[in-house]
Amino acid sequence: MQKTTDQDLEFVVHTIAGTAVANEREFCDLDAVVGDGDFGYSLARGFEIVLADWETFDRATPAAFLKKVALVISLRVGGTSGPLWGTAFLRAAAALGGRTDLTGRDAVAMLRAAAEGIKTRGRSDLGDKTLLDALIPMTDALEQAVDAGGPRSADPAALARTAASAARTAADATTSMQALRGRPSYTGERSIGSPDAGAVAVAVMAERVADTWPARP
Amino acid sequence: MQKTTDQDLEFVVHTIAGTAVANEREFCDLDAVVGDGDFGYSLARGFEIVLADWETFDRATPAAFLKKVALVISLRVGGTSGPLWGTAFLRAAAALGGRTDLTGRDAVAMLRAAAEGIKTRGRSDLGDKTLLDALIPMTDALEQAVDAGGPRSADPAALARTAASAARTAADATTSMQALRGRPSYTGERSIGSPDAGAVAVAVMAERVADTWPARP
Amino acid sequence: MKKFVNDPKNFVPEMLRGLALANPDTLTYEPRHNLIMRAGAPRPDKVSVVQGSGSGHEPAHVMCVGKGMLDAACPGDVFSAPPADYVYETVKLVASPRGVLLLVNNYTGDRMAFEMAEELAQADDVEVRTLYVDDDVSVQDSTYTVGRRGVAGNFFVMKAVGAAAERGAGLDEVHRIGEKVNSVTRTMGMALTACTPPAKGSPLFELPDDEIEMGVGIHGEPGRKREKLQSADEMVAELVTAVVDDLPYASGDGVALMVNGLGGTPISELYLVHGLAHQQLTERGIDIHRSYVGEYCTSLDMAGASITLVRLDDEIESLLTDPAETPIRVF
Amino acid sequence: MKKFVNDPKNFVPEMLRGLALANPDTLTYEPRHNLIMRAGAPRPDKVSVVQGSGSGHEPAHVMCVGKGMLDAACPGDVFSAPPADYVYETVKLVASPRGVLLLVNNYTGDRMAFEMAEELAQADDVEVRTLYVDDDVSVQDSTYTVGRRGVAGNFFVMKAVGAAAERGAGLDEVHRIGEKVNSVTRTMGMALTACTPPAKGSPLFELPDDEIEMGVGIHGEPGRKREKLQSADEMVAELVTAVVDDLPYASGDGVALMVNGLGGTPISELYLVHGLAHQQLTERGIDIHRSYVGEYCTSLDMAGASITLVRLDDEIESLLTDPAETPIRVF
Ligand SMILES: Nc1ncnc2c1ncn2[C@@H]1O[C@H](COP(=O)(O)OP(=O)(O)O)[C@@H](O)[C@H]1O
Ligand SMILES: Nc1ncnc2c1ncn2[C@@H]1O[C@H](COP(=O)(O)OP(=O)(O)O)[C@@H](O)[C@H]1O
Ligand SMILES: [Mg+2]
Ligand SMILES: [Mg+2]
Ligand SMILES: [Mg+2]
Ligand SMILES: [Mg+2]
Repeated sequence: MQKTTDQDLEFVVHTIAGTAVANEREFCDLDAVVGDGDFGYSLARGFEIVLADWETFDRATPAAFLKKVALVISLRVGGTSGPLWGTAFLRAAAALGGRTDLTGRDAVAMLRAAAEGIKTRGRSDLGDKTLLDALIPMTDALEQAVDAGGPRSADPAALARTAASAARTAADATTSMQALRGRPSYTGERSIGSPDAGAVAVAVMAERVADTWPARP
Repeated sequence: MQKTTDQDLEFVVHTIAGTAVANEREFCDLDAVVGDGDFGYSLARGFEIVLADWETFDRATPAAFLKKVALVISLRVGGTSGPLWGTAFLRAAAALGGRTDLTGRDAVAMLRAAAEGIKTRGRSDLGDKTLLDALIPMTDALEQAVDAGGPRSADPAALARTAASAARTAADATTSMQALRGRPSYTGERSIGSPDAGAVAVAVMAERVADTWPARP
Repeated sequence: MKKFVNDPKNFVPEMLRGLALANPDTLTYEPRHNLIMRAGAPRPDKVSVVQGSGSGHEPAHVMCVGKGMLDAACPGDVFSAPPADYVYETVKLVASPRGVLLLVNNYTGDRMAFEMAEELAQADDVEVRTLYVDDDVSVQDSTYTVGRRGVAGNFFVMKAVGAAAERGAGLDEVHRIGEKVNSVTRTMGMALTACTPPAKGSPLFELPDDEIEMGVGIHGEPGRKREKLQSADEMVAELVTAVVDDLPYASGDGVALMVNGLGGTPISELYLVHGLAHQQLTERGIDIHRSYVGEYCTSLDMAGASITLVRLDDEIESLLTDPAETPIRVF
Repeated sequence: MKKFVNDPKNFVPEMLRGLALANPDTLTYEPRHNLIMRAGAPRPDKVSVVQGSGSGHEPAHVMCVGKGMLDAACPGDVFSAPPADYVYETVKLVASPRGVLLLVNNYTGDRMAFEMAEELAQADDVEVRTLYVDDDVSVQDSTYTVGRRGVAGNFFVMKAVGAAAERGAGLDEVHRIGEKVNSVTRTMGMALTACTPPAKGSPLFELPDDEIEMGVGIHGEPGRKREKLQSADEMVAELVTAVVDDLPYASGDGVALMVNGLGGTPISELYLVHGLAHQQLTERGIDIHRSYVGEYCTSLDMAGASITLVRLDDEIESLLTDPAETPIRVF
């Protein structure tokens, strides 16, 4: 199994941050349908700081790096997203421990830990119509592909594409769900008929990672 | 010269009152262009009371009758219109003195006195873009027709039509004027381009009198 | 029309009834003449202060009745001066042996109603004086109009006059103070949207999404000119400049600064405007002693704001500092 | 977007700066963490009371800082819970030896930020307790959500808790009072229009001219259901019924009644609503001891209103009656 380098981890985090900043309005509009329209704004303000502070982050280990990112997000981002995304990055960091040479399995472990962290912080689970409904199916698909072995499992670009496709399908599928957590849940059945903003954001970020993987530095 | 009876005076006042009530919205809309949109409302609320109290008014003389109408309007109608229209009716009453058999000349005298009263109360004059700019030309036209003698001057229906036409022409002509008094004057040159609400009301009332004269009781 | 309203003809009486029910110990509502009185008025030891005007400017003036402010307010219908009769009845009800001061915003309709009422009351031997408020700087050329309008600056006249009356000043003195405050008070307003009178049921004018009305009064009429929507900084600069240049207010002047909301603008924006105005005035060397931010004199649900300055001296400042208790300011 | 705004990202800081400039003697603004503090806080002899939440609800909560109310408010951006860091810094700044009470409206984001801050502060040996306000009756089924939302009823919790702290009560006692007030407070709101967050620049949803949103919170989201616009009488009846049936409030209960404007509805309409609500409650035998009419907790420029009831006992009524001085209530 080919190893991903820390460079790849940095690339993924940088892409997530850039995507959040670039899609501020789209993510706000998604949140405006049955939420309060600030999701894109909150994410963008946080990941803006991540990008601004990028060069200053501790890079002793991948985990140390992720922890710094997590701290910026969880302490400096408002709304529900700050604590949730901050926790996600923090748990991903913890899942790595001291390891430096990261593999596809590490990616799965990080995503799994992130999802578990969000579940705990948000008192939420799969099926509540949140970003978990994109994050968990995406992680499942990635894990399957990694476990399957074979040439595709060894190609990070192919793995990224697999993850992105799964995330998109799952995010689209949130449209027919009723929100049981977060602000949209206050509208009851009216939350059915539009996708969850957080889930779509996960899909857009995963797609961006897959799209730009071949051209990464 | 044929005499108009008190019945005719009552008919004219009743028609004015009825027209004010029936055109509440139109008169408000006219006032909304560069004013505050309450002209029709104020007039309607006052003339509504005039109609409701109609049977109770003193009818000892035409002047006494007009005075009662004036009192209701000037004390019970708000806005600029209450004092202005109240004064107009009061001055019209005063112009009649104790006379009972009214002529075309009396009509002219009443309208003239009403206009003078409005000028004094409102510190306004012809050319200020107010109801005076319909009332005074209408009075002039009526006076000319009455003075001219001949068969038309002896026919009250024809006189009413003459007055109505003059009022309409004059009211339409206020469109190109700039308001120098009343609320529209605060907008300066922007008052040019729409007719004065008060002037149009005078025209509409005069037209209604002319239209229904033949069928009056 | 998106409003809380039953029959629009009952809009004002229903509002006044709600106001009286909310303040049972301090206010009385007299439905026959549409008036709100301070409980216990008139007091024989105190000049009574009355303000009337059209409705739609709330909290002005019915919600300014109370200790240290008005003894009564006689509102007309929305944007319509009260009938003279109502003013006359109000004056009779609050007639104090020390006299009655009538505060009137300078509009033709209001002037006429109050003049008629004053004549009627004087015939009854009530001592009455009338004071006209005309703080609006947007009406430039007074030879072509009935003069300047009274707008949000009337708050300061009410407050100073109310405090003086509460302290026991006589009618002449109270009148002098009112004239003085009015003479050093200037206001300029602007609208982001039109307002909707309940009886009309639709906005008084159409304003595109990127345009504003500069130089508006408080009756929902269009302003002096229509302009493009700009940044808060730029719009505030236009208001501040119009006010400052008018009196003019000069470097070294101590002032009260009011940022008044016209009804539809939230208080968050008003405080933002206040911060910008404060900075611009400070840069001009004008010293802000007191700030007033909120809704003082509105145009129904119009979005927009006005800026008022009062040049302070010790007497005015002390009167503004006196306590007052009104429905909008009591816990 | 028709608003007074410069760069939308600076909307909240510019508002806070304007607020502090308007109240130089009583408030301090700490730009680094976006917080408004009472001058002189913390007082060693007094529990400090802090409320945080998203912005856009003004006067809640930054304009409720002052004597007898809050010692500090830490607002987030518009409709966004403050970052945990800001809450933590606020707690440190007002840490009194008698402890700190955190008031939080019950939303996921706010809960999480305050939980994190509480943990951090406790690690610093600051005595902290947290109280969640959840008065909104429109959120019916709490098993499917994080529970009820905190809306305008939070005013009464702030007021009672602030008065108790001012009187010198200890942290447990202040917390007990807050819990009690919250347990007898219920609110129901409705929107006539959507609101426009400065950063979004357009209304959060489209509402046709003849429709309303019933059961809205304070973040501009759609409500529980969309209904046809009705007369004020009918809409007030729907709000009153939802509130009364929930606790429920019974004939003979003495209550405080609040009619809260959501930002775009003028106070004239709020008093009209108050009159109707007062009558409907009186017909049910409910006794209104105190009335609160105005803007207490808004959704930016949303037109609409909420109705809140608090069931009073002697303790609560006495605390509500205590004086308080905040930016919005001082002359
Ligand atoms: N309890 C929760 N658990 C997991 N995810 C949640 C939870 N609540 C909200 N979310 C996610 O967060 C997104 C909204 O984020 P944001 O707009 O920052 O929150 P808010 O404005 O409601 O505070 C939702 O679309 C959803 O994906
Ligand atoms: N000073 C004045 N003299 C004569 N007529 C006037 C004067 N001011 C206003 N008007 C007339 O009154 C009309 C407006 O009446 P109304 O709406 O009741 O007044 P407002 O709302 O301005 O108090 C104007 O269209 C004009 O015809
Ligand atoms: Mg949101
Ligand atoms: Mg008018
Ligand atoms: Mg008017
Ligand atoms: Mg939010």
